[in-house]
Amino acid sequence: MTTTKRTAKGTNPKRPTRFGNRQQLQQLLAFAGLVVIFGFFSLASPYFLDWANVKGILLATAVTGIMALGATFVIATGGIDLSVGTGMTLCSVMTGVFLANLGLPLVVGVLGGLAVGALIGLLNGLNVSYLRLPPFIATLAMMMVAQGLSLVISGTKPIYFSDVAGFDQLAAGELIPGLPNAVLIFFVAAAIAAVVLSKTLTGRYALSIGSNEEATAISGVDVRRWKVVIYVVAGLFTGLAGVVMASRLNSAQPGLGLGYELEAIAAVVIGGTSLRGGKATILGTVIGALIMATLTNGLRIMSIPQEWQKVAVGIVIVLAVYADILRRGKDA
Amino acid sequence: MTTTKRTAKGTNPKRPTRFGNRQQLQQLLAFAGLVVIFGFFSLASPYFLDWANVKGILLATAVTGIMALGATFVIATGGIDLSVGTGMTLCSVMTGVFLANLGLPLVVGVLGGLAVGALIGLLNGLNVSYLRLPPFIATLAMMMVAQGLSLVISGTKPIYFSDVAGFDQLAAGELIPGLPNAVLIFFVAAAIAAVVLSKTLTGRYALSIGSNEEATAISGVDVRRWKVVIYVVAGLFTGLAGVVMASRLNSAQPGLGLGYELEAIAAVVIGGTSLRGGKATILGTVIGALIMATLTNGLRIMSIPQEWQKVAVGIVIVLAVYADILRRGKDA
Amino acid sequence: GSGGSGGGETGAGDKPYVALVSKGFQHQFWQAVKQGADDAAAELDVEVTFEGPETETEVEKQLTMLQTALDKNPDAIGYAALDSEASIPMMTDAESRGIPVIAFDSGVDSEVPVTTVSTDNLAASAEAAKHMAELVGSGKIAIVGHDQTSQTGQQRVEGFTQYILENAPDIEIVDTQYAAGDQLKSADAAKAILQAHPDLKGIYGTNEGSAIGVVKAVQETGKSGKLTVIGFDSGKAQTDAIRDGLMAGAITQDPIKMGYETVKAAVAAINGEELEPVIDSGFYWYDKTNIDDEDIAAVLYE
Amino acid sequence: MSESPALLSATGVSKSFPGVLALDDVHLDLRHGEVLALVGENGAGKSTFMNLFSGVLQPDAGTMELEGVPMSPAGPRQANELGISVIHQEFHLMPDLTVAQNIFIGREPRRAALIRDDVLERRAAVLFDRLGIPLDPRQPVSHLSVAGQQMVEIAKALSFDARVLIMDEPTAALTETEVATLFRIVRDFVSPRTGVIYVSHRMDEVKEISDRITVLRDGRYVDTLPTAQTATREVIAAMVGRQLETDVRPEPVAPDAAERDVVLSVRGLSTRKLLKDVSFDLHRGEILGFAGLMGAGRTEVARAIIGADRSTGVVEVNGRPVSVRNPADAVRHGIGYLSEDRKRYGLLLDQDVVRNVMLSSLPGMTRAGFVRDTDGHRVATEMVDRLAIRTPSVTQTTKNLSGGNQQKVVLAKWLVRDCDVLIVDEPTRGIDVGAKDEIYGLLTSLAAQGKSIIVISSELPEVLRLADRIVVMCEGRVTGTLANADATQHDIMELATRFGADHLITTGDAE
Ligand SMILES: Nc1ncnc2c1ncn2[C@@H]1O[C@H](COP(=O)(O)OP(=O)(O)OP(=O)(O)O)[C@@H](O)[C@H]1O
Ligand SMILES: Nc1ncnc2c1ncn2[C@@H]1O[C@H](COP(=O)(O)OP(=O)(O)OP(=O)(O)O)[C@@H](O)[C@H]1O
Ligand SMILES: [Mg+2]
Ligand SMILES: [Mg+2]
Repeated sequence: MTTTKRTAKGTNPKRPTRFGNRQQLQQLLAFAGLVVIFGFFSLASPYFLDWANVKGILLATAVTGIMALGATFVIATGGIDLSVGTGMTLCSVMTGVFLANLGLPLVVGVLGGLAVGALIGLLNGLNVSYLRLPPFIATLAMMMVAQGLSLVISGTKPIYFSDVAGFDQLAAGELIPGLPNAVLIFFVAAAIAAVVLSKTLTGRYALSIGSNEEATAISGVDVRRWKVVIYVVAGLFTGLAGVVMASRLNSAQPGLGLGYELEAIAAVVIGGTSLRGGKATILGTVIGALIMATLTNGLRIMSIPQEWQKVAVGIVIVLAVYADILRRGKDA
Repeated sequence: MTTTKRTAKGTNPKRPTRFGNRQQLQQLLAFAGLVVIFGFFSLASPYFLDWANVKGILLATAVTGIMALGATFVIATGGIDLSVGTGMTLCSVMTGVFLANLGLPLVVGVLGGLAVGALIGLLNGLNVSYLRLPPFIATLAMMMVAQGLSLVISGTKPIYFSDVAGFDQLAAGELIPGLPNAVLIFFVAAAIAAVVLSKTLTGRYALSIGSNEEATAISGVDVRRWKVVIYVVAGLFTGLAGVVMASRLNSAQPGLGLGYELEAIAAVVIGGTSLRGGKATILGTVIGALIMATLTNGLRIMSIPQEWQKVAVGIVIVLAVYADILRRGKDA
Repeated sequence: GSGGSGGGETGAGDKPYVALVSKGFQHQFWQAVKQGADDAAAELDVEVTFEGPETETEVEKQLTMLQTALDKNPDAIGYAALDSEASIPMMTDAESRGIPVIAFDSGVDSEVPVTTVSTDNLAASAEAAKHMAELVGSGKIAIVGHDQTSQTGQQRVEGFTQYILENAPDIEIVDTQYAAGDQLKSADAAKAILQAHPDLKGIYGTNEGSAIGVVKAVQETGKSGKLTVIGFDSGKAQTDAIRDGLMAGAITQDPIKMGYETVKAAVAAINGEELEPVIDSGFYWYDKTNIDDEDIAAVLYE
Repeated sequence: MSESPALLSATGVSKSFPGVLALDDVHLDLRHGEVLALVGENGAGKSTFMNLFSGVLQPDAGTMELEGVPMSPAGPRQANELGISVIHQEFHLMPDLTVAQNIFIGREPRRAALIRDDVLERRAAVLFDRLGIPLDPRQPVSHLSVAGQQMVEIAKALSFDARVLIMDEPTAALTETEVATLFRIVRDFVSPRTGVIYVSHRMDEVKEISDRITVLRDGRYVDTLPTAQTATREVIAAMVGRQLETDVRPEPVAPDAAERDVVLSVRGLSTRKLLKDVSFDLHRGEILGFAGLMGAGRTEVARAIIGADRSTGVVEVNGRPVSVRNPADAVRHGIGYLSEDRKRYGLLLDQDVVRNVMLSSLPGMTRAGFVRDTDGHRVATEMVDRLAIRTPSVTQTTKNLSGGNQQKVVLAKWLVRDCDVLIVDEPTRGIDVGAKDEIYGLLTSLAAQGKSIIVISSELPEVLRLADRIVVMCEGRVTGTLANADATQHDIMELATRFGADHLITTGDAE
């Protein structure tokens, strides 16, 4: 009895609540970087806070943001996904094949695009799990294969959706007046991703594997199988990004995609997710993606010469992430 | 006394040598993937095994290879260096400023280029060590800043070395007849890197930090300071790559560089160095870089259509790395 | 430096503001376009900003730039579309807001642009092919392209190939490789081609980076003089190569004029003047013989 | 033996690793309702054996039976399903997940595919209540001390409806009070349908909890002895193959310790989290013990001194105040720290013995800037001999060593570094009886050579055996400093549980 009481002191019964509150506070504060950036640009340019411009920022965030959602899952396991960029391209090309070339119904084409994404994820997952390839290699290879296949399948020419009625409305339409569907899709996808990450086995095991893969396996979790599942989930987001991209451009651009993977990963990491795995938040990823898009947009709105924009973005990223580290203090 | 004897039982005196031999065998076998690729292309194309072509492959390896050497050190610590590509560009631009614009002596200009590389590494290292930024973020920011600065400093125009006597000979000359200096520099740099990695405090601490940073710190190693040193070493290789690049093009091209970082990191990882840190070999990196260059060259020689080349490279990388994993078996 | 360093006030100020969204930024060609635009801006007293994505595949990035440009509420927009189809909604948006659009470099497949300032890439590359055919006579040649998917990249290969097929039956194009306009990678690609086809008679590089890469490859393989190299665009390395005889000649557009005419047309549109539907910024063949001619020297950039 | 089949048995089992024959034709049977202790020196093969039952490893030869039915679990999950639950020697925890999430990993309660974390936490809370473990289910495991992590492992193993509970050195990180809790748990667990295999190096515990003792030596079966009828001495003799003096009386306290120079003086050391005004002196040639309950703050004192955690207060070395911002500074001032958490703070697990042993002393092993690996090799070989580290070669990856041998490698690293002040935190964690004795001898002789040593230990006999004086802590405060001569286990416990008290007890003449 006495034992229990005494030792309980060491654990400090107040901790749990304090911890809970602190986490909530953190999530609120995570906006801070974004808010500061927003505030700065609002003062610097009269055009910045225009709804049209904010909409532009959100639109620019949408595709990279959706890719980043998927990448968050892979990064949560301690892996990395370099194939999100060109994989997204392959998905838009295949959507083009389904809809524009084969003339399949809209829903089928869209689901087909998602399926191609899942397939890309499946191959990544199998290569990582069963061939034991480092995720960097597996997804680098997939990045190249997807790029090549996009060109092969499209005949190196864009596929246009001009004849596919309503396809462009997928991204450009406004179910909620004033808010383009692409943005709506991004937010809905983020909400789903947040639930999957924190409330389903897929998410839980992704974090667990990232935290300690061996221990997770010893605990009886079929790590290999779950890794495949996690990569497939990531692939689905890649597929969604591909469909949204195709709709936004009303065409599938086979040459696009390279470089998007770095942006997506950067959004994830700026959002506070650790590349070592085990720690990940979807909200962070969304904020990370918004920070990137806002920075680019704001500097452009201010008509900063393009060569200086890069320098500024680099410096602001350092400051934003450092502020975040300071804020999180020792917990990080 | 008895204790010692008892332990000796478990020791099995034959083991150490066998183990030693196996390691040597491994290093020999590490060539296997490369050899197979070489063999294949030799059979596939009569032009492949020409010395001129092999020289071409070596030349194509040199710049990326030198960058990969530096990246190996950072990756050994469990970090990543995204700034090698555009950092290299900034170094060539600065070399151009020193030699072509300011007209400094050749040696000074070259050393200046290296110094700029070291400076880039220093900033990366300080950001990682003292601001505690994740290496991905710190070097991503540096990648952008270096890209921007290259354009700013050069006025977005190439800087030509036509008037700098002898500068192009740095890469194109042949101290050893038949072997371009660029290749010689790469090999010498690799030899130095190998010694630094395995025989100096810098290399040993890099591997220790990558293996277990906390344990290394508690063991009395000033981890922060050494990390800075390691990034500076990596930066020196970036600087060297910049100088060689400038010499090879006889000009500093400010727009170049993006994407080279992925190639360099890929070479390192294909060479068997783990992105988790703690394990790294320079020989592996050299072989990884050679595999990449050989693949590209061979497929071109075979006149495989461009779009299929990507697909083929992706697949071959998976096969090569998987073969390597199989070979290393349980040791990996 | 940049012409539009006036910051956020530009559009609100009294000077008219013209936003140019181009296909590229860091390449010398686009820098020359920018220079022409800046010249015109100084001359006509307008504010000009100039932006473009890093590579000519980045359709989405360019659209975002165009979007931002529109959000700045300019008086006119100059736009070099990477994919005209994809930009239709924004063209419509510009029209509805009464912002005149000037297309440059390549056409925008839309009614919106009031005029198009461009070079006919198909014709220009056919011109390159014509000279190649004259110089080589017969045998094998190859192409090092800079971009497989962009319109410009494709047209510069297409126009060339088309001409050879139709007019030079004795010449065979044995290989076409792409190397992203990166000089080093273009050199490596050209070397591989030379290795695979030792009897190659000529190589055509479709932009500055590709062409210099080809020259580099020829130098490094010691084949200078044995091979006809034809390039595209200018830049010091290329003009040097032509002077030194490493390159037979090249096609140049007139990027400075392109930039200049675009801004000039924009100002005219702002003032409500009528414009020709097409303003040809032209292209020229230049080689050792005419490189120092005044009219050629004027369109070449360093 | 009885006719009815044993609860769990193994016959003719062998297992080898590259270069090591870890188990050679061993057998074992666990009867219903008993606690079977499994003992043996470091590297004898105990953990390997248990890993066969738990499905982590598969035997090269031999058979295993559960209730007379042959079994060969292909993985941990299968073993769990068979009713075998294991507390591993090395923790298998996910630091980023919470305590509750760790315990129920792989068994998450769900509704409509969504995990019910509230249910998860409630279940964990109920489990902790039942077991009397004071942990917060919602705390991330990374925030726990080693002892806390051990408790999570215990709770996790008991959360299964197991018939066989295997415990591989569950008390290595625990203080006596938690050990008492654990034993109560074990006694509650044992019933006519269950049984426990208990692996430990602590003979008194084995004596207290077990019914029979199976002894392994060098991967071979030696004997199974009934606990009640066997003297500890005999067990140890069976383990090490010779007689060993165990109940060594504490070394006579160095009489002049107090008069010697103060090497390390700590004044008013405080941290934000726990420590309050900790002060003490360490004399040349002295061994100073630190005792206290789990979470008393002993480890935190050590970490504060070496600059691993931020703290306020004054640290003087040889009478001069020093600023120690990080462990590197500490080592520069001659202070070394061996952590209680060897996996996290001790070892480069994926590197070999040589590199681990060299790590702290690398700058001293260079010539002209180049590391002399031959030196490292020589030193490592010496250490392997001196500490009887059981390894096929000095180039073996430390991950592949047994737990006790890993601990010896960490110790070797600090012996090579040769610091003037050595702080050892649970230095004999997981080390066998014989080797323990040798390490005691080693520490004592280091002190005799003029080195000063702080021993933090949760085993009171260890502290009493080694220390000249004993600092007792409770809730981050020093509650007393005792001279060994006056100290009894009872005195120490009294001080260690002096909650809320603010006066110091000091005996002896050292302060
Ligand atoms: N994965 C492995 N690879 C190689 N050797 C191993 C491996 N695991 C264990 N060993 C070796 O097998 C032998 C038995 O190890 P084991 O861990 O079973 O010992 P133990 O009796 O549990 O010792 P301790 O009391 O120190 O925990 C040791 O010599 C050890 O080095
Ligand atoms: N890394 C950590 N993060 C957060 N809290 C910690 C950490 N390590 C220890 N603690 C907590 O700090 C308190 C002090 O623990 P400390 O390790 O100093 O005590 P100790 O006397 O060494 O006891 P023991 O090691 O037996 O737990 C404990 O409540 C412990 O749970
Ligand atoms: Mg063990
Ligand atoms: Mg402790």
